Amino acid sequence: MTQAVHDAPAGAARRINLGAVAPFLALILICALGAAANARFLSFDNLTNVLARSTFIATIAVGQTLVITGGGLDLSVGAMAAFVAGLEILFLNSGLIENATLLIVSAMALSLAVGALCGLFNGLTTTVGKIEPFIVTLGTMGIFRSLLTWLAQGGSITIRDSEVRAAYRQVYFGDLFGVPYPVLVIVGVAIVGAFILTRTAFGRRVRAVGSNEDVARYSGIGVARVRTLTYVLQGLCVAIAVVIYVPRLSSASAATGLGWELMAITAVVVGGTRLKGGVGRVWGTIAGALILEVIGNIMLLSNVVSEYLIGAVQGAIIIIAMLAQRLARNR
Amino acid sequence: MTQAVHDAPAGAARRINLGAVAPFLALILICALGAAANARFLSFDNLTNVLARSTFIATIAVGQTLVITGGGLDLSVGAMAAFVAGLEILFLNSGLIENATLLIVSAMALSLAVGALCGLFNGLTTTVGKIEPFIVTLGTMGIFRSLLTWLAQGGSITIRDSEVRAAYRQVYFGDLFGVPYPVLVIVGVAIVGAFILTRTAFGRRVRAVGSNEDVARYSGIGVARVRTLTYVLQGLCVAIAVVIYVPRLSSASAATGLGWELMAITAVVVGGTRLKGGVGRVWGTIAGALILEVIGNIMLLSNVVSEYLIGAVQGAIIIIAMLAQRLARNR
Amino acid sequence: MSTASAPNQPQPDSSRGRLGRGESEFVLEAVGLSRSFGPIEVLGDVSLDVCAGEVHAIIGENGAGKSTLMKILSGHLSPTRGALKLDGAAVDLAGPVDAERRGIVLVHQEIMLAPDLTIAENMFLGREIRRGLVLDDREMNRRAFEAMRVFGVEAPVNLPVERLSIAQRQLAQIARALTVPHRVVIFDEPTASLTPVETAALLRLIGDLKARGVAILYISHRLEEVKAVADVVTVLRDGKKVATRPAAGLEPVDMARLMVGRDLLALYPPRVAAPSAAPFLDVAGFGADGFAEDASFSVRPGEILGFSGLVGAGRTELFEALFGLRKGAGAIRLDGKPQQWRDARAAMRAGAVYLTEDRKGKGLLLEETLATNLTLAALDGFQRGPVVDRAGEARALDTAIQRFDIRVGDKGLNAGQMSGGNQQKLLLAKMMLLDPRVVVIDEPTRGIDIGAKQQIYRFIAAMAGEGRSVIVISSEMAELIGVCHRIIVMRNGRIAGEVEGEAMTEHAIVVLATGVDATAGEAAT
Amino acid sequence: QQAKTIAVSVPTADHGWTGGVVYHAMQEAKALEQRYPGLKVIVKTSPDAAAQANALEDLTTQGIDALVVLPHDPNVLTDPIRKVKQKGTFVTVVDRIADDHSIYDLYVGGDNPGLGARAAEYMKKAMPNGGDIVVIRGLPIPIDKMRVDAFNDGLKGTKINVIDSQFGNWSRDDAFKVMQDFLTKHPKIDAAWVQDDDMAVGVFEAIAQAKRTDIKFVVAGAGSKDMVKRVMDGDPMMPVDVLYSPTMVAVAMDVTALGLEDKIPVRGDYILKASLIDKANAKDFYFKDSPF
Ligand SMILES: Nc1ncnc2c1ncn2[C@@H]1O[C@H](COP(=O)(O)OP(=O)(O)OP(=O)(O)O)[C@@H](O)[C@H]1O
Ligand SMILES: Nc1ncnc2c1ncn2[C@@H]1O[C@H](COP(=O)(O)OP(=O)(O)OP(=O)(O)O)[C@@H](O)[C@H]1O
Ligand SMILES: [Mg+2]
Ligand SMILES: [Mg+2]
Repeated sequence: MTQAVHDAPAGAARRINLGAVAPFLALILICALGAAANARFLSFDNLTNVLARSTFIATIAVGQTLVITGGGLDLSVGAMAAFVAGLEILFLNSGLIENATLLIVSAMALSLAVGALCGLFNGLTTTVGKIEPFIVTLGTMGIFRSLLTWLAQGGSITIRDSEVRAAYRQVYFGDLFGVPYPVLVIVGVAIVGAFILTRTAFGRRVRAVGSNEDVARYSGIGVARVRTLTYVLQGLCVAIAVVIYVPRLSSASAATGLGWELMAITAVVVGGTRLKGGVGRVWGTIAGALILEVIGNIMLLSNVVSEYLIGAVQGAIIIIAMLAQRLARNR
Repeated sequence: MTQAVHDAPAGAARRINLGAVAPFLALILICALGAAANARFLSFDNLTNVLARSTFIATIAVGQTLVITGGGLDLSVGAMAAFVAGLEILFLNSGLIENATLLIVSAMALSLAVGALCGLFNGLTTTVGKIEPFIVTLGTMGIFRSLLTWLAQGGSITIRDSEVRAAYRQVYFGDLFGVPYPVLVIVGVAIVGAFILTRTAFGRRVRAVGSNEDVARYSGIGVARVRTLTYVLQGLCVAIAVVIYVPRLSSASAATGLGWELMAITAVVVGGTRLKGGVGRVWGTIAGALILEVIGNIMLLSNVVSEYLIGAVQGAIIIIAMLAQRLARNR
Repeated sequence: MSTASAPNQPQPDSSRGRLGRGESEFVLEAVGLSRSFGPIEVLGDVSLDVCAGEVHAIIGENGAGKSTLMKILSGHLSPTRGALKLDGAAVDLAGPVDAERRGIVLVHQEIMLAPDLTIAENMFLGREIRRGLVLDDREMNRRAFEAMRVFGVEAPVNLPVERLSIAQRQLAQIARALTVPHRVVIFDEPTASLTPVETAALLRLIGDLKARGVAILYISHRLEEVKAVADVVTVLRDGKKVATRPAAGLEPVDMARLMVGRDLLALYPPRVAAPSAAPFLDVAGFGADGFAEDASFSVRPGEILGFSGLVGAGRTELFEALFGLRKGAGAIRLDGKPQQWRDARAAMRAGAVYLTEDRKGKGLLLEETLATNLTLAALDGFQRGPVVDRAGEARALDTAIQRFDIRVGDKGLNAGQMSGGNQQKLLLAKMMLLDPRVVVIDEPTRGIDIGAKQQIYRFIAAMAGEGRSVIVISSEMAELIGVCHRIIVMRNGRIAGEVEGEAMTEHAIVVLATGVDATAGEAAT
Repeated sequence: QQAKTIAVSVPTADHGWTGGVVYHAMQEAKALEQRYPGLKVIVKTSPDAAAQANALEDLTTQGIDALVVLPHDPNVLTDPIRKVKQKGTFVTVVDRIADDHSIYDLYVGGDNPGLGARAAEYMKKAMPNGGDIVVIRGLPIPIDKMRVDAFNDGLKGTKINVIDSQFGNWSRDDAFKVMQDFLTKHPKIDAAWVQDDDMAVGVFEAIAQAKRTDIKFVVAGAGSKDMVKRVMDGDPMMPVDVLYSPTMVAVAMDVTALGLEDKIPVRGDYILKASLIDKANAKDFYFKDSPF
């Protein structure tokens, strides 16, 4: 029996790892498909484009991973992004600060604060108000989007000062040793997110709360506090996404962030996080977000599919990718 | 001990009933608000309008109640509605049958068959393929909607023959002793749905499967079969909604049924069904669908709120309605 | 369901059973069963048989492989090696449903009921009684009520199971199994969460089954009970069969010796008088909404206070309310200072912990590792900066495994993969990490083997010896009498009385708990 | 004189152009209420065609004298509008109509096919020797189809090839994405037709990022102030824009009010030309304060 004891962890670890790498396997598979469809798919430019683009969903999805792992759900992220972006641009246009760099940095700080507050509102309403997160965040989704529409008076809000605009553009289009900033942001957010979820006491509590609320409660964990915090972190992640998003097109409108919530949740689930809570995989989420973005990219790069049927093919690929993952995991 | 035991069920039963009527209380409250906002709210015309309109979401949401109670989820309903509607209209336009009535009846039958098949596809993919329903139905959502776009070649599909159109119109606009057909459909679907869920062995098994899959399996219940069947019923409900929807506007486009999935799920949850499965309330769902529709109606009838902020007010009302429900239940 | 009202029961062959144990009489036979989980073999080459009208008890330490063996016999698990024979012919059980169709039913050690369904709904799940298309709920409720009445319980058969006490769930589960046409019934620790009254009812029921020629496999850690009910006893140790003996002439001490492989010391530790200090925890006029009222009591440091009562007496609810885990109100003082515990966290901060009786639902995260579970409540103590100190956790786990004698082959297992008794030990270890001054343990030895029980009693005594106040809620009167200084008895949500010292007898407790003095034949209060 | 009510039903401000519509409708509502004391103008927005059908029912319930409606999808809304008209309400349809012209009293329209045709004409002129162009469409609904069909018709017989065409959903972000991928996919693109000025914002960013010089120009449509400004400033990448102004809703409201209050016969079809905005005339189309 002692012999057996020594073998076991290795076996278990191997199994867990397969689960964790499955989304990456799916991603690689899809990339191979992409390379076959169009040689330019693997070009440096294209890959960085896709990576940079996926920043928004990936960043938001990292927050969503925490929320879902804790047994919650946040449908308001897309609308929240639009709202935060609107406020940030209004601040940039306010001209309160002369120096462009300082102005931009303050605007970023403001975004983070607003995002955290929006998340706090979601969190408190679900936990203290004891209402299904689905309903709460559907409600705040309407609220945030409406507020933006109202701020923009139905149109769009655009950074007016061209100097500010040019300076801020660097945040999306600039790079460090050839690595675009957005890519650095994804990696940074993922590292922090994974660290929080797997290495800190808070992350452990998030898992406990999502896995079995009663056990968490009986273990003296402040369930409401932990859950609320996941929403605050989600808000911060949304704000980080916004900080990268605004410089790209320098504007926000009622169409900003439309449908991001579904994309983020999809990325989370494709990445192997359990929708009912208790199991979360931050790196899987990143792979999930990349899968979504890469599929879209391949669809555009290939000439095979009619423009009307792109959605159908995308849907089918996602289902097939999940099927492949499951098979890989079960092997 | 006997004393205690006998007291417990009575008290608990009272609580359960309150839970079941809470959505209706919320609905009444909101209606009172509506009456205050605009005297015409309570006019017969307005009420039948609202009722008739809510048919689509209510009908679909009854199916969704079954799916969610069984531990599933169906995000594809809106897209499925568009797809089924498109096929139905194409059939109506095909001129395969001379007689208008016969044509319409066959078209309805076709819709039901297609709806059931779509549901079957969803069901089998989640159960046999063992993939998260969220992902499967998100995938099929893309597939169904794309197929419609393709059928419509990017435009819309409209009933061409004006005679057929006029004849079919009666299905939405006609009435029986003053009660519009759509209202009869809601009531009929709800009665059947509630009957299935509460009075039949199948309904009981749906609840068991949603409550604890393992227990259900050990009790000899074919979990996959039961779940798949809920999706088929959902497909039928979608088809019934389509059969009522098509005569109203006589056309379908890529925008048909957009967002219905979220509305249906919201109606279900507002109605008191638990999103994680095991507990389902068909009548509550009907109340939920009415609440959503009435809120929209009141927003339109009242002129207090800025156009831009309607979404915010709607969101807030839904959250408040849930809060009120919860308080009523806890009392 | 009462045994008489199962019409389509396979009729036992009356020529079998009583005639002695010849191969032809075996209803169910296991030949050389082995089972491994991954590389670990938890069952090695076990053979076993049971005749019609016979009770075959299986005993063994926690983790010995009893439940695993029973799961194989009932089709829930397939053996890695070995074969099953039913009526002398080899069978391959395709699954639990197949087994049930063949008349083999298992009453699980863990509660296996759908939480949102009522007792009646659970009981007839998959075999609903219908009138035409429509379910006949009245009939099912009636039958469920009758089935529960067999245990002397008037159960609310139309409440979701989620709202019932563990004991009621356990009874419902037994009743459910018996509504299936059966010829082999396997009970896996059916009495672990029952009080003596229901236990007695169950044993009577088993007598009935036996008389009808049903073959019974019975697992229990209560060796007295085994002695009372069993015809044959098989002992497992570390997944191997140690012995199969006729129960006659096999005393509990012998069973214990066979189980642990050595002589056991006295079960209960020597009693040390509690220091006569001022009360440490003082509760006055406390009530749990709807379950308990007006409870007043106090515990001194170093004292062990027992709480006894029947199922549904409201002990669990009283303490859950006290610890802010459900609604309730009243005055709590700790060391003279008034307390307001809004949640378990507040109580823990004040130095008081409550160990739930529902280890699966409220005690452990079944899908997390042992270490994660162990440190969950005391996580603040396992942090280096913001990071969880995994090395510290591993050390704590090693200590706990040693101290509480947790038997696991693989420390990387999830809590749900441990045997029931070892889960209970892990829960104990988890709460003890908090180093509390007041400990409330609800059903501390539920499902624990006799050797481990002895360790836990010693542990409880040691805690008291260190000056902690210990409250033990238990349905086993003997253990309360064995370890407590004082026992409070609850009935119908109220404190019915208190016994101390020489007055602590089972009889006195039963009188207080039921309100009926059986010997006097009249109400005691 | 009895107080009159005009109801205005338009799509929700879900992208720039509809945002402009809502803005101008609300401005005009205020202006009209000032001009005609006793006139009430209610503006209602709807997120999709089905919701708009509901809105029409609800507006009728409120009791109205005239309806100005800019339908999401004319095919879908034909019947609901007819129902309003049958109640004796004066109906003005803006921008989008299906084949049935009996459902309105007054039609004020932009010229959807015209938008595509003008763009095609300009392309033809700017690239007499042909070239490779990409097209970014809106959402798959009928107006998009009308524009694209007209555009393709306009290019027939020329040497201009549409080498790729995708939906950009009238969203800046989606257009950015699509253009990025077009640039990856096609080593040489001579020009782009982007159906809407909003999407052009994303397209320009994508081109700027790729630092590609082969794309000579972009033709967009609608006449948003940002794009008109580019034309006015002589941006070589944006030589022209095709007018398709959201102000048409204000025109429609104005004419409707004229008919209702001043009893001027106004029935008929008013088509606002999809005129080409170039450097010369751009300042006539530049509205600094509009949100669009
Ligand atoms: N799914 C599983 N994966 C790995 N190991 C398991 C699994 N299930 C059980 N085991 C291991 O098998 C061994 C035997 O467990 P079993 O439940 O049969 O014990 P038991 O005799 O019933 O004990 P108890 O008296 O505590 O209920 C234990 O060491 C347990 O950890
Ligand atoms: N969530 C609940 N909702 C309604 N009634 C409940 C609920 N939980 C328990 N009850 C009822 O409360 C009563 C007391 O509960 P319980 O049996 O747990 O008390 P106890 O004295 O701790 O008994 P045990 O010996 O089982 O621990 C029982 O009649 C039970 O049916
Ligand atoms: Mg066991
Ligand atoms: Mg208890």
